[in-house]
Amino acid sequence: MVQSLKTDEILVNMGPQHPSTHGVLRCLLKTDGEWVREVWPYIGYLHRCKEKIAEKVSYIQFMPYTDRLDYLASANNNLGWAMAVERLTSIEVPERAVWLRVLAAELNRIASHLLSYGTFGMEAGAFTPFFYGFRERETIVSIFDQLCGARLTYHYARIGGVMRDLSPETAKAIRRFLDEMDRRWVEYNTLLSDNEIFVRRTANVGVIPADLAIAYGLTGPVLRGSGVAHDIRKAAPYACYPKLDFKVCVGEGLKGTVGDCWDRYWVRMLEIRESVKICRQILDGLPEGPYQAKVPRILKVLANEAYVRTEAPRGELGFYIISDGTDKPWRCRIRAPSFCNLSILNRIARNCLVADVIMILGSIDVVMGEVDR
Amino acid sequence: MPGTLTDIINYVIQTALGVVGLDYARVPEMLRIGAAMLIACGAMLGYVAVVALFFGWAERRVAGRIQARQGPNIVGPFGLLQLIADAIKILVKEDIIPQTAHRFLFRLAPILVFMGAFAPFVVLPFSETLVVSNLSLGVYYALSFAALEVVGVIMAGWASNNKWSLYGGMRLAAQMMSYEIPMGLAVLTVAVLSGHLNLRTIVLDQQGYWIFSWNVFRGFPWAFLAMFVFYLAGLAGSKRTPFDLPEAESEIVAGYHTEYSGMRFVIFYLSEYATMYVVSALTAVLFLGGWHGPIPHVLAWDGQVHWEAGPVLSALIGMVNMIGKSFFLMFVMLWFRWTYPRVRVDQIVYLCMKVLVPLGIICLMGASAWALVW
Amino acid sequence: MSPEIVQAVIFYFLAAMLVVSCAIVVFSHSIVNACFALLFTLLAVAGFYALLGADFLAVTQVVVYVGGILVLLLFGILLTSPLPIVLGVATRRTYYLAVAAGAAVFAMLMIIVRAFWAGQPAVPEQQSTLEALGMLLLGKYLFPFEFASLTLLAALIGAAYLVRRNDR
Amino acid sequence: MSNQVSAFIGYWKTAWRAVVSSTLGLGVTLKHLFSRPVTVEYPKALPEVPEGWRGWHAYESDRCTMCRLCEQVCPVQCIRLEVEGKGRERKLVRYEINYGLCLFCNLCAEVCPTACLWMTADWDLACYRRTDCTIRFHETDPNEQRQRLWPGMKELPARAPKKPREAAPAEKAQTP
Repeated sequence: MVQSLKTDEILVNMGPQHPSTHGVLRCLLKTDGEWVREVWPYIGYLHRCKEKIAEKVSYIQFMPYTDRLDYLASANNNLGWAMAVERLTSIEVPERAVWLRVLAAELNRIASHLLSYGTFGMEAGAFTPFFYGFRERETIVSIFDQLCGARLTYHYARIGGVMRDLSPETAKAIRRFLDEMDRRWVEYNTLLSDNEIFVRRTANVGVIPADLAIAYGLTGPVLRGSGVAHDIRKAAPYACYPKLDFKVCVGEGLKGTVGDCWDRYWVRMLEIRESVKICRQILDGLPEGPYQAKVPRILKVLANEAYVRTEAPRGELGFYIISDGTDKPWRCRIRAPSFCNLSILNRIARNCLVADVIMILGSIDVVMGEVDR
Repeated sequence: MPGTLTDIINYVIQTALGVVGLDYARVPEMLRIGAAMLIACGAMLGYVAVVALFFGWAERRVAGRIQARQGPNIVGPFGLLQLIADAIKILVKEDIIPQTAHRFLFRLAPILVFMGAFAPFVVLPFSETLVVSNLSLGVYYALSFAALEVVGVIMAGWASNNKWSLYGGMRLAAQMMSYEIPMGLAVLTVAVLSGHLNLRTIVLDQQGYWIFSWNVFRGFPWAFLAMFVFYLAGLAGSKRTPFDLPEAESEIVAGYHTEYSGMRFVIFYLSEYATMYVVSALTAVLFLGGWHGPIPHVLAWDGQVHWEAGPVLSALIGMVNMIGKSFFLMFVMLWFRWTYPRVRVDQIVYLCMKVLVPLGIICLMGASAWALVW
Repeated sequence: MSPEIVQAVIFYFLAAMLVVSCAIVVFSHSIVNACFALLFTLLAVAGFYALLGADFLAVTQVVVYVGGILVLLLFGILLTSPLPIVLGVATRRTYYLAVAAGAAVFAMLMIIVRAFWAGQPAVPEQQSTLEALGMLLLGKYLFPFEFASLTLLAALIGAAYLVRRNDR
Repeated sequence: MSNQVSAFIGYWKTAWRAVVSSTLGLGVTLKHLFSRPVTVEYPKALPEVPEGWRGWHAYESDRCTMCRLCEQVCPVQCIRLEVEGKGRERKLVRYEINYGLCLFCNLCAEVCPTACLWMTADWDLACYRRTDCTIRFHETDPNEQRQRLWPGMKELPARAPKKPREAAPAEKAQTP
């Protein structure tokens, strides 16, 4: 105690109620003036026992719960869960349904990255990108309105298919949106990505070297920002991704070091463009056919286990289900990308400024619904 | 012709008393001066309040339109009465002093900050005649009271007994202390060019052909650069984006006024807009010709301004010019705010020490050379 | 009510402010409180300058002492320790010494005032000292002025050198 | 020495980039300042929701067979069904949905064999008390119930109960 009096380091609580901790993350900062010596993230403020709930509800019933994991990318979570259950039960999914699911997932990836763009700008102190990002996200959300009737918790995929077919009007709306997105993307970069203040705030900040990123099990844009071209969509292709032409975007250190905040941000921006490309291909090559396989009302599953990993906007989303032969999972484990990505915060947010901690946290882009589950 | 606002007020009082039938000369001198002081002070306070309220509205309106939103538009025409609604709301809000705060200093801090922000209004000229006090030290006086604001903010940060507030206070102190240097250098550039510190003389000096007699163009390029130095330093001094670190919402919650609510918060809010106005008005006075508008100069093409309209109308035209220029510069501040991200705490010092100070020194040297040559 | 009376009122107001705030600076147990009280001391001194017609000095007092030195003091105090430092209680001996020193300074000031400014009006004519000051600084006293500024520059460079990191 | 030269050049490059990028950014915001806002004023302009919106339920008790599938499939057990009698004499005495719990997942509507329960495009679901979240579909016209809870929102367009979709999608899918 006496020794601690002599130091000039103070402990500051950032969160759980703080404007830029993405919900209810609590970070304990050990600061020396403006310098942050160490950051300890404390999680659990949004814990809702998702994995335990999975043991109490049936496979079909758990689908809407997955919406609420990473609530900014519900369609991706739905896709992962549906694929996991289908692998467990060996249900054949119609081709059209697979493509529709991927369409939803990619649209949702754009929406999620747009939100990330906005909040990251806001954390850097620029308010306007937030509203621009939300404006385009709103268009996607309206498309989801037509597609599945919900704006946030889509619950679009179903075991064995999707909930509703894509109507021609919706397809037209999506095309319109994709064209607009191309224009807006340039505007975003003029406003934020290329802004020298923003570049200075993010370049060379919170650098994650590739080996460290792999060692911490980071995935998604956070990993790719460090220059590792690892994307589940390419590395272990699933759904209709093998038939689609897209690129894995990696950070190249355009403005600073490879793996800094700007690279992670830029990977997301590039992925928006790639997802736009994917969506166009899907709309062009959408196969005809049914959108829902015949699935019994009550799924009886043999005692078995399955692990399915998909590329959610924030990284590798894994569902590991163990079944004991009933209609409910015996155990479900969710590998949430945000949770794993958050683990590196303590390592890289050392000896930086308070403002940098915010940027690092923003560039990791965690969603607490997924971290706490 | 009356020299200052005080004289004008005296004149008005005299006329008013004359109408009633009282002899102004029989009123004791100190009473007359006191009354004039009070009225001038009240007028300035009212002006500050109006400016703050108007820009409180404009800020949100501009933000709304820039961000593809509506902005306030329900209460009154264009939402203009929103301010009144907000003022009423904030006045009836509970005034909270945290239990662990230092109660006396917590109460004192907003007053000091407002004093610092309000003091420069004494020397800001609105037209040739409309100025409260025509101090020969003009600019120097206007800039000196930023110091009071610094102390007030540190006091607020410390008295709140909140770590984020303390951060905000320290950030502002570091920022304002360093930005006084480039600001001073930019002012010196003008002082060298015109040979005065008195704001009225500086403006009178810029009289001439069209806009080319304004300091920005007259001292080209030095005064032109100095204007940017002054304006940027002023932005930092009035804690506006991109230099809004002391109240950086995403980093330190609300900085030094995190714990303030109700009326005390309004005082901080008022001081921010007052400082913004001071910076804008000083920029207009020092570089953009003050109350000289471009149009009268065109009409009087012989290099001399002819106020044929008489003192009252000329004062009005000057006021319109001056307020228009200041408001435009304030609008630019809003525009900046809704465009730029915030700089980091080390970058703000970098920008000051490695960009603005050298630039200011270059401007000063260049202007000195200009002054020697001509 | 004549201007002299008003000036006297302002003088006594400033004097009271000065004495009270000085007392707080000296007797306060919290160093931060002492620092903030110092603000009023310095402002009162600036007020005296203004009252004496030394407008440039008054403004400079605010800029240098309030904006510079006081903020530096606050910086030092707030950044170096997370807790307010409790000052040691003075002993009887220090009181005697302080009173003696105060009396000596007072006596000295009285002698100076009586010897040099006897018979001059307490309040000179109100006019700007700016030009006169500039003429003196850049004319008669140019060498001391430049010497002082060079000394300060040297001190500045020395300070910058001292705090420079060793690794460069 | 070359280090210092490159640092010097870099300084000016950065300054130039800063000036250019800042100006371009100002251009973007200026363009938006004079363009039309994309938002609408909510109470004046109601959002258009598409067909098939997953809003508040509609329920047609005449066609209900009281099979309780909706109750079973609900992940949060927000549907409460009470039936009296047996066999053909069965009578529905209670059909409640607690919207405080409802996930709006559409599973109940999808599972309904007679399509007597479906989700409407009614999205204004606010109420003042927690007990008001529970809507009793057996009691009275649910539309009226909502109007009672929300007297201030009478100008909301009253949506006539739509014709139910011909069949639940799951069954429709059987015919490719």
